[in-house]
Parts: sequence; structure tokens; C-alpha cells
Amino acid sequence: MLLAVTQGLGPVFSWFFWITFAAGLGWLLWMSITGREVERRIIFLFMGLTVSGAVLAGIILPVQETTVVRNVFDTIEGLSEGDRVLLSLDYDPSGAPELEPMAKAVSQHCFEKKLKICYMTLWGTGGAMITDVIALAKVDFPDLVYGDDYCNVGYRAGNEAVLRVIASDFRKTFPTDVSGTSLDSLSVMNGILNCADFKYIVAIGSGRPGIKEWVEYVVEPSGALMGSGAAAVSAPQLYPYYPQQMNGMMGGSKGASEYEKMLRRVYPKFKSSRAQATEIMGPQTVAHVFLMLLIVFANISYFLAKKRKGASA
Amino acid sequence: MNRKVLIPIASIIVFIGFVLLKLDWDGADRTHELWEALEVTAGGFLTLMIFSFLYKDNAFYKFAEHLYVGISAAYWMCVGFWSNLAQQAIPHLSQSLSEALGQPFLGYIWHYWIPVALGLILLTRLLPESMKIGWISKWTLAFIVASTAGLFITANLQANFIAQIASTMSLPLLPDWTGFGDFLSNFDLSYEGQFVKMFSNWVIIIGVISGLVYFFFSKEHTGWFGRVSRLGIWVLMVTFGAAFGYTVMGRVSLLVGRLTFLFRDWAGVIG
Amino acid sequence: MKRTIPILITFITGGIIVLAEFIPPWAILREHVLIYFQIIAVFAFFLGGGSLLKINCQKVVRKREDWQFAIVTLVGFFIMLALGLFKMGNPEMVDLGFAADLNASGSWFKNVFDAVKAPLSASMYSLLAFFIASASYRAFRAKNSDATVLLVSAFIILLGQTFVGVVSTGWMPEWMSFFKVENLSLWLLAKANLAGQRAILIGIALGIISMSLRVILGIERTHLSGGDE
Amino acid sequence: MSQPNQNSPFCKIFPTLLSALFLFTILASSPKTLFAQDAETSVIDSTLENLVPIPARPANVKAKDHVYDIGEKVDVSWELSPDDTTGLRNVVGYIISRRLDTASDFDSVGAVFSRIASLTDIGLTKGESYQYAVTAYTSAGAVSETSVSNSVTTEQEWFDGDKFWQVLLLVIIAGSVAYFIYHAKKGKPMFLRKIAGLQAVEEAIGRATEMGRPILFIPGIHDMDDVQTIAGMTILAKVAKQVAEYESRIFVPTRASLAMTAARETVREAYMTAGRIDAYRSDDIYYVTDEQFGYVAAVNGIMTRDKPATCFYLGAFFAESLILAETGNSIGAIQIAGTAMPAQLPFFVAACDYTLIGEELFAASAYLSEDPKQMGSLKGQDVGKVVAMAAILIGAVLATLGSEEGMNIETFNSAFHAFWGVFGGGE
Repeated sequence: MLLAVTQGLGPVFSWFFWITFAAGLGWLLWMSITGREVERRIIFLFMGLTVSGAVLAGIILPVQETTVVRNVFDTIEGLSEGDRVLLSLDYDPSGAPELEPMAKAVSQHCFEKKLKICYMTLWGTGGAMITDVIALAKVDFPDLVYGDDYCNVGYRAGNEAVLRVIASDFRKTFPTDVSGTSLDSLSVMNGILNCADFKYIVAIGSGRPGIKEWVEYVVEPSGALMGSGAAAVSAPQLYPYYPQQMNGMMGGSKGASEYEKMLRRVYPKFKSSRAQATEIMGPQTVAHVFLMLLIVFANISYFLAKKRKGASA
Repeated sequence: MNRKVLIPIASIIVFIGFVLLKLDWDGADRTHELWEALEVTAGGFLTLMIFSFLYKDNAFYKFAEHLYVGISAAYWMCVGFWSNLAQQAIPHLSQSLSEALGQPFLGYIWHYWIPVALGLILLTRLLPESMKIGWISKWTLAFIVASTAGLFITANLQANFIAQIASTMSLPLLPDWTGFGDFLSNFDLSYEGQFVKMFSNWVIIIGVISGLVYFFFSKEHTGWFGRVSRLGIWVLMVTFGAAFGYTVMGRVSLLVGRLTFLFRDWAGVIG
Repeated sequence: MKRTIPILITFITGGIIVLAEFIPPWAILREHVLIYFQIIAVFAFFLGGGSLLKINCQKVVRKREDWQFAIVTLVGFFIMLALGLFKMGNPEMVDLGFAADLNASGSWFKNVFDAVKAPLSASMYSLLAFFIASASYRAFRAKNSDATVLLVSAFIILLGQTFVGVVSTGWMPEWMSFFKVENLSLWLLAKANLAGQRAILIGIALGIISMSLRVILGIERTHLSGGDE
Repeated sequence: MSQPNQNSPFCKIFPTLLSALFLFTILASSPKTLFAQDAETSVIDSTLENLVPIPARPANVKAKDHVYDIGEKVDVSWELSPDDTTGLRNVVGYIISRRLDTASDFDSVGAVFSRIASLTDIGLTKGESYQYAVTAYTSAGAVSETSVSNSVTTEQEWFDGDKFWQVLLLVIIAGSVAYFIYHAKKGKPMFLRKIAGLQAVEEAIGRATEMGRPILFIPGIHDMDDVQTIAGMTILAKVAKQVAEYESRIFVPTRASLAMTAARETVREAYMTAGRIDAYRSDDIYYVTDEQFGYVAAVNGIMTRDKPATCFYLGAFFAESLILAETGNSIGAIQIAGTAMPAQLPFFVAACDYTLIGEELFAASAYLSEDPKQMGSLKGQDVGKVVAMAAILIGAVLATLGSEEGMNIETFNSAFHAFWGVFGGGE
């Protein structure tokens, strides 16, 4: 009942909302021109309203594909059936809105290509993330068999120490999978002795240990081929490693939505699956515009204040 | 009754009310349904409690903060125990214990007692300071610090020093050069064009070098050296600007994720 | 004795790790050291949990300010600890006993994680979106040349990610496509940003190498200080 | 070694081989495959010959001890069979087997696809002699004759020659650091440029004392297993000493338990040096939680409730940088930050009063230690920078003249590749 009322009021409400919002922006500009301080809580309120409005309106915007993301896609596309891929999910629920779509899309892609995935994590919270991603991937592939199509070796504490050991000997650190089954009895891990034995490594992470550490402690010593999915914040600092030390990178939800787009272009069956990252892009763009306005307002206010000061002096 | 009692009780009643609203007894698996309802309601409440900090510090935020601290510390202990101790150390130390924990015994290795001993030494920190035994934990500290310092040296040398130099030095100053005349007659400013490629290589090489000059410590930044260092600061500022702009994107998407949860899963206003 | 042993441990451990990179037969030594490290890392979590317990118990016993909230911490701590250590309500326990995946879907540990810890950490992280707005408004002002450079570069990147920017330069012909906002922002990120990041990276690498060297050689030993004599 | 283990070549290779064979049989026999053309010809050819064609064998099999290992690897190479992926006798792969010189039978150790002419066998015993045999096989399952290699004895090397240049560069950097430390120890004067944030430290502590408010110090969110945290601790030692002298109060919440341990010792030592050990409170330095945002939530609480006048953020930071800096700003604290996390620097630069950028953090810890040896090491670092800059310049000039992308002048080409190779540049 309540839902029906809100939906019925939807259009009216949304017009009312945006008009009020525009008026609010006008007020903000007026405050800036007259050189008055705006309290930060008001800025918070505006930010919340902008994003809420955009989420409720459900804006979806097109994304453009870029090479750096396409490289990851093409590498997986080029692998053949039965090849093994290592997927490391080094994030926690806080980074999940950005990174889970990547993990999901890469898993879907690999399972569609009949590749075998070994999941691992360097973050204590990553174990729960692996459970979630496998559950998401199983929606489209309900017949996956544990041990034959994928496996989960779980978490080890020790950050760089873990990476440096698995670069040369995977089983020293992970003798068994997450529930104590020896890796020898899992066909996914058959013949995998170190990281370089995986045809491709995809590290999806948002901090330390994360992609930077994968490059430093696995790619450099073992020469493994790696692609990555990075939180938007760490993407700029990872550019020095591209393309020599990692052949592709998905940066933030933009990268994830590009990957989702490519996946749906090549495999239309995924069109019915929820494109989580693409949903984020619309509200995000709206928020960008708002932030640019804020910066412009702030500078107008600053210059006018300086001019006033200059005139009075 | 004072406020200190009233507010918590009222909150609990409201919480239960919201759980009941969310409950959907149609399903066959009732425990599962209850967990679902609890999960979504708790998620919504806790999200709002954290957001209330934006207005000002308050009791709800304090509650969420303290709950978070307690739960997460225990979380890390459990995860660490089951992953590294139960799966890595114990299967090499004790057959009976590893079988009790459901792990296959992987063969006895005596020197795995060393890290266990070092770990226990670390826990002497928890004893009262008056026992004067805490100093022994420095052995473990020394071990931890030294092994990462060792790893850091070679990893940084390979990945962040040598490899970065190699990637920079392989950029030609005149890429795809076919002669000056050709360069002028086919001059264009397209993104894939030769001029942009050349310009980019120059920017990278000069940028890296001037940035390094800025980090020079043992020379006064004056004269030409100071001017190059000034350029270095600008390069760093462009970098910071780019990083800032790109980061905004990530930050907003986290908020979008949270609000989507609130509107979709909790309040159910969008489909 | 109290001072020399830690320094000796530092020197030997660090030395093994560095040299093993160049001496193939030592690789096995390095691997052992690193596995020790992984095992010790867990005891650090225990130390953390223990300290937390100690501090909060003291708070409650001595009735310090906000001691009621310390009880919240303790209750959360013990509930989570019990759920995790005994793998309570874990559906995989039926078949696997204690070998079951701690995070198996449906286990109470994972349920509490999803219900409490996940929303808390995600909400805490998303506060950043608000703070970035206030920081943009307050701090991004063209006060001097440095700040202006930073501002302009950030602005172009932002512009490149929105339709406003793409539309405003869409009229440009192909031969000057470099100046299209989306290309310009891509260029800033992939080239100019790269130069700065690389300079920072090389500098940091040198800083870390020299700092680590000082640690291993025992010149830098603040972390081992403390007069217990 | 009596028990079969997972490293046994048989265990790892047999299933691979089987699945490879299976895969290729399917691919080659179905009409619409990648090999459609070959399949067609094979139909015509087989009517002509009506035989199972045996492919020619791979020639010239060579076994060589793998260099720079502990005597557990052998490199096997051969010449491709003339029938490799051509025509009817379509070779789709090679089977490699080995035996101890003393043994009579060959055991399969691996298989590779067509067009591959080498394999590194691993898991061998040092000092033993081995022989290898290589056989080609076709999609129809026909197997060629076997070619046998020379006998090879595995050897262990004590130095990894592939890393010669790396060692040399490490020696140059480490050597110059060590040299200048030695130089400084002898008391030679040394010029070091100013670092803006550092001069503000004392002033900031003084301000907190005047206001009668505490100081908050965060040594990053990493444990002691990060050099940045150690740099933070060194600065903490200096700050704590001043705090003790000024009779102010310092809070150090940490995210990691080891960092707490180290911070307690550091601060206690500082109070002792200042002669005010009675004022030291170990409860002010405490562990919060390993959870990143749980920690941030708690620190936010501390800031809004205790209202420190000065906040130091020195160490490794991630997303919390801006949360901390903005909250600190809202309570009007002076903020001094420093980190080697490039992603977080913009936020500190924007929101804090002073920021130590990247390498400056390490430099600062050396400055503040007031130890000439530490300062000497800074000059050593500068030598590393000179090496980097020179290498980039020389390399860029050579690349311009010699590389395929540049002017591609023959004489400079080899020079460029040689120089690039020193820095690990590959093809």
C-alpha cells in the first residue's frame, strides 16, 4: 500500500524535489557571491540529496570502453577451456560497491569460457567476500562443481610474506583449501605449483596488501601474467605498472561498468543479469557535476573576497 | 525513568517493529527468513547511526562505533586462528590436535615451534607491567620488522626502482620519426597523432626527472636547480589533481552503494 | 643482552631475506622465515584482542567516562568470538566437522558479519563522499600557483567523466582531438599523472631501501627502544 | 622421498596430457572448428593414402642444466617435427619423458602443444644425471619415433647470475648509503635542505600546550611490518620528548597491536629521556581494532570528544586520510601529515596545514633523530636519484636513436638493448 502511494506520487515528488534542489543551488551561489561562510553540514546535506535524488531517479548513462580495461577482457577471452585463473579478492565490504561487480563479471566471464578459477584472499575480511561472489556467479551457472570448476583456498595472514611464498611455492602457504581438503584432490589445482602456473592472475583489491604488492612480490619474481581491478582511489598510482608489469586494469566502478558492457556485448545471455557497476555510474556522474559546481562556487567566492579586500585596502 | 534507560529501550522496540515489518512468513525456511529480516533491518539502522555523525557526535554513533570495534577485533582473531594456526601451523605440529580441528596432518616439522614460541612471547605484553617480562616481546618485534625490511629492499629495488627506470628510458624522444619534413607536412594534434605521442614522452621523461630533483635533499634548491625543482612541484601537483579527480569517482560510488541498499533493500522504494 | 639479541635477530633475519634473492640455495631458508612470519601474524591479532579486552574491562571496572559503551564492545567481542571459534550454526559442519569454511553462507558467523560488520564498514567508508564534498568546497581554491595547477588538473579529470565535458568539446575536428575533454583527461591520467607517480615511486623506493638498510644494520632502532633495565 | 607427493611429475602431467589429447581430438574431428581447413584436407588425403600417417620425429633433442638454480631443473629443447601443424600429419603436441642415466625406462614428465620446442623439467635431484626423450603426436593419435637427448647432470649454483645487474645497482645504492653514514659518523658537516612540515612540529606542540589540549599522533594504519610505520615511530619519539618537556599530553591510538607495543616503548623512552617518566601514561597509547574503518570510527570519536589541538598523521594511510583530516579540521586542530601513499597525498595536501610528500617522510625521520648517521643516509639516497636520472637520460637518447619505435639506427639498436637489459627491460 505504502509502496503504491510513493510510486503514484513519484513523478510529482521528483519534479518538486529537483526544483527545490535547483533553488538550493541558487542559494549556495548567492552565499558564495556575497562571501558568506557555508557550514559544512549544509554541504553534507546537499551531497546526500544529490546522490539520493539520482539513485531514486535511476539514471543510467552509457559508458565508453577503454583499452586498459579491454586488455583484461581480451586476455580472458583468449584463454582456452580448462585453463586455470587465480582470482584474488583483497577487499572488504567497504570497497565492495566498486569491486564486487568486477569480481562478479570476471567470474561470470571465466565460467562462461569454461576456465577454472582458484579464489584466494589476502584480507581477513576477504573470505566472506569470496562466499558472496561465488553465490553471485552461481546464479547464472548453477551446475558448477566445487573442486572441478572452482576452488577456494581462503585467507592467510602475513601480507607480503604470503605473496612472496606463493610466487615460488603455492602449497607451502596453502597446503589445503579453505575446508581442509588437500589441493591434490582438487582438479582445479592439478599441476599448479606456483603463481606462474596460472594462465592469468586477476587481483581485485583496494589497499594493502593489494595490486601493488601483487606486482612487487609475485609478478616481478615469478614473471606471472597479471591483470587487476583497482578501487578508483588507487588506480592513478598503479599507472606506472601498466602495461609492463600488469597488462590491464579496471579502475573503479567505471572500469567495472566497462567490463560489464563488454561481457554483455560478447555474451548477450548476461543481459538479464544485474549490472551493478553500471547502475552506479549515473548517480556518480550527477555527483561529479555537483562537485564541479561546488569548486566553481568556492573559487568565485574566493576571488570576490580577494577583490573586495584589494579594494578596501 | 531517565533518558539513559528510556532511549535504549525505545530504540530496541522500534528495531523489533522494523524487523517484524520486514518479516515475510511465506517462505518455507523460517530461520532463513528471520536472519534475512534481521540482516536488512540491522544494516539499515547501523547505516543511519553512522551517518548521524555527519550532524554531530551522538549516542547512536557511539553505540555503532563501539559495537564495530568489538565485533571486528573478534572477527580478526577467529579468521586468524582458523586460517593460519589451524591450517598452517598445527598440521605440522600435532597430529591429534589437527585431527580434532578437522585438518589433515601434514607431517611433523620441529622448527615450526619457533614461530609459535615467538608468538607466545609476544603475548607476554598482556601480562601486568609490574611483572617486567614484556621486554622479551622485542624479539618477536625484531623478527617481524626485519623480515619485512628485507622483503621491502629487494621488492622495491626490482618493481619500483629498476623496472620504473626501464619503463621510462625506453621512451624515444622522437617516436616513429620519418624526418622533419614529413613531421611538419603531416602535423596534427589528434590523440593518436605523432606529435601527441612525442609530447607525451617528453612530458613523462622531464616529469620524472624534475620530480626526482624536487626530492633531492643534499643540495640547496636555488638557481637552475631550484627552477627544475619548481617544475617538479608542478608535476606533483598535476599528479595530485588527477588523483583527486579520479578518486572522487570511487568515493561517490560507495555512497551510491549504501543509498541503493537503503532505498532498495531496506525501504523498498525502488525496484 | 636485552639490547643485543633483538639487534642480532634483526640482522640475521633481514640478511637471509635479502641475500636469498640472489643465492638460489637460500630460497628455502627465506620461505621458512616467511612462513614463520605468517604464523606470528596471527598472534598479533590475539595480542590485539587481548589488549582490547584489557582496556575495556578496566574501563568498565573503574567506571570511566562512557563505560556503558565499553560493555557494548565487550558483548560484541564475545558473541563474535564464540560464533567464530566454535563455528556455530555452520551448515557445512554436518559433513566436515571443524574443517567447515568459517565464512560458509548461512553460518551464524557470516550472518552476523553481513548484518553488523558489513553495513558498518560500508557506511563508515561512504562518509568519505560527504567529506570529499566539504573538502572540495573548502580547500580547492586557487590560492597560489601550486593550488591552481592542482585545481585545473582535478577539474579536467572531473569534466572528462561527465557528459557536460564531452558535449562541450564534441565539435572539435579529428585533427585536434587531443583537446577533447575526454581525451585530455585520459592523457592527464595516463601520461602526466604517470610521470609524477613514477617520480614519487622512485623516491619512495630509495627511501624505503635506505630505511630498511638502516633497520637491518641496527642504525635505526627506535622501535626496539625502551628502558627495561 | 619415498612417499608419492603432489610434486610427482606423473600426477601433474598425466591428467593434463589426457585432457589435451581429448580436447584436440574433439576440435579436429568436428567440422566447424578452428581447424576446419585442415580437417577438409585430411579427408581428401586419407582417401589417397588410407593409412594412419606417422609424423616425422622431432630432431636434435638437447638437455641442459638450468642455470642459477639449486640443481632441480633441466632445460630440454628440440627442433620441431617437420610435420608440426602442417598437412595431414598434423602434429598437435610433444610428449617429454626422462630417465635417470642408470634406469632403463623413460617416464613421461610433461607434454606441450605444437609449435613449442622447449620445456623446463623441475623437481630433480642435485648431482644426478638424466636423459630425455621427446615424441611428437598427431590429432589422430599417431605417435612419432622417439628422439633421445644427451645425458645431463644437474648442478647447484651459489649465485643467481640473472640478477647480476640488480645486485650491482643494490650495491651502488646501499654502498653509497653506507659510505655517507660512515662519512657523517666522522663528523663531517653536511648540507640538508629544509623540509617545511618539520619546522612546524615544535610550534604545533607549543600551541597545544598553550591551549591546554592534548595532541593526537597516528603512526599510520599499518603494523610494524611497514617501513612507513617505523618512520612514524621515529618521529613519534621526537614529538613525545617535546610533549614530555612541555608537560602536555599525547594520545596514540593504533590499528595494530605490534604498533601499540612499539609506540608504548618509544613514548616511554622519550619521557624517560626528558626526565618525566612519572608523567608517562601507558593507557594513552592503545590498540583499537585491526579493522580499518572500525579504527577510523573510533579515532573520529576521540577527535570530537577530546578535541586535540594538534594532530599528526605520519605513516601509511589509505581511505581514512580524508575522514581524519576533515574531522580534524572541523575541530580546528593544526594538522601535520606525511605518507608515502601516493593515492592519499592529494587529500593531505588539500586538508592539512603541512604535508610531507613521499620520500620526505623517511627523510623527516632521519632529520628528527638528530643522528648524523641517519642524515648521512639521506645523501646516499640522492646518489640513487642521480643514477636514476642519468639512466633515464642515457636510455632515452639511445632509445631515440636505436629503438624500433625511434629512428632505428642499426649501430645504436644493440647499444640501446644492452643498456635497457641492464635495467631488466625485455622484449
